Amino acid sequence: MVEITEEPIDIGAVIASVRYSGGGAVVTFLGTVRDNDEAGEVIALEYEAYAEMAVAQMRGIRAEIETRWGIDHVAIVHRVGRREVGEVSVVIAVASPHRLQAFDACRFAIDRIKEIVPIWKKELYPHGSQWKQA
Amino acid sequence: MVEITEEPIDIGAVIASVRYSGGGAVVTFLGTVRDNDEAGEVIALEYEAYAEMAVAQMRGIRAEIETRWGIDHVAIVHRVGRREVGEVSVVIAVASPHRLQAFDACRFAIDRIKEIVPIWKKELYPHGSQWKQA
Amino acid sequence: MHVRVVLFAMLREQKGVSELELDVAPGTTVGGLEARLYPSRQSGSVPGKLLYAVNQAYVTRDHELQDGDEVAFIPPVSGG
Amino acid sequence: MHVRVVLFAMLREQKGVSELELDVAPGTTVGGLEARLYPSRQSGSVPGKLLYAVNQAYVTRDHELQDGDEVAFIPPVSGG
Repeated sequence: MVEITEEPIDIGAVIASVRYSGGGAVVTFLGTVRDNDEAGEVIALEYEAYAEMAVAQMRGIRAEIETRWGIDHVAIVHRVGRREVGEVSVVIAVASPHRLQAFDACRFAIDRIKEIVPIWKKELYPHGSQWKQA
Repeated sequence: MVEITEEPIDIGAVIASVRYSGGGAVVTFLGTVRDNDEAGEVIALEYEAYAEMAVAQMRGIRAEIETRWGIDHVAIVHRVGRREVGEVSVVIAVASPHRLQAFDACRFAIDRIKEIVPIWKKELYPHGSQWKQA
Repeated sequence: MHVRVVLFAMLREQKGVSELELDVAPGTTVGGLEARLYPSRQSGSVPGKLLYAVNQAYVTRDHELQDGDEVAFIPPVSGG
Repeated sequence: MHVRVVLFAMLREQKGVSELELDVAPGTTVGGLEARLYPSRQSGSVPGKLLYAVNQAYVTRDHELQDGDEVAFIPPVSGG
């Protein structure tokens, strides 16, 4: 499962999509909207994606994980649009036989998303807003 | 949330229990019953716990995480009894402002569970069974 | 020849549109197109460091455009 | 004085019960109680390395028992 969506992410469905009988370890990362950042209080985020390319890049991350760890049970779903504090913006799930690889691959996935996937967020403050640059 | 239970674990409820508005990163570990181990094909596991002490030890792990990372949004639920291949035996959820700490704390939690929490599993094979030692 | 430029985030807001249709000379590179669209970068309006994509894959600045290409200038990404 | 021993996993199966009630002399240590219950360890029946818990907290082998204690011999754990 690799998706960019405007709809709420069904966390259970993302996790279910990677589970298999040989995958004893399932590591999941949820990114949620925090109420603060370096710039201070945050009231919401606006996510914008170059959707087709973002999906292609996320598929590329899955391929990198398969090459590095031999893990082919990886799901990545990123939600876009205006997201309020506490809402889930991204869900990554990785299943593998052993937990260390699952942790490493899941951490790699979120790191890479922040490096190469064309998604941008604008932080909305009580007064003003700003596109986050890295 | 820290529990030993015979009932199916509600993964969504465990995750929900750690989420808060400052916790932008939520890392979850699910342990599920694999269909194989060093000894070969596994058809099911039987988990047994020293329940009161196991809960006390899991609370201790939460305290260790608070000391090491300052993270106080940690849930650990372990299921016991006979578990078939693919069933979830343990769910750990950790929420923190930043993802690296959430990954490290979650990994620490499952490592420590395997070291100090009095829970045992018997592997059931097509022919025979064996208590797993370590 | 003809290319389509797709704009996102601050670049979209700055131009006030999410797509531009442009005629370019054969042999035009991505970097050449950038220089045409952003002749002088005003402080804050365009990030210092852009990446480039053609037909939804990253390319380098010297990549030559083809007729019908979809070109994107990618500001620093911030998903997650 | 009186202690209760709780048994788990292979130790429970080996004794065929999950609890034992025992009278012990004052000053008896956890290690002393272990020696009484497991005078000779048969290969495979008892793991080589046990940990000890009294009233649901780990203790060392030389820990002295008190009347009413709940004692557990903890085989290598394997949760997760």
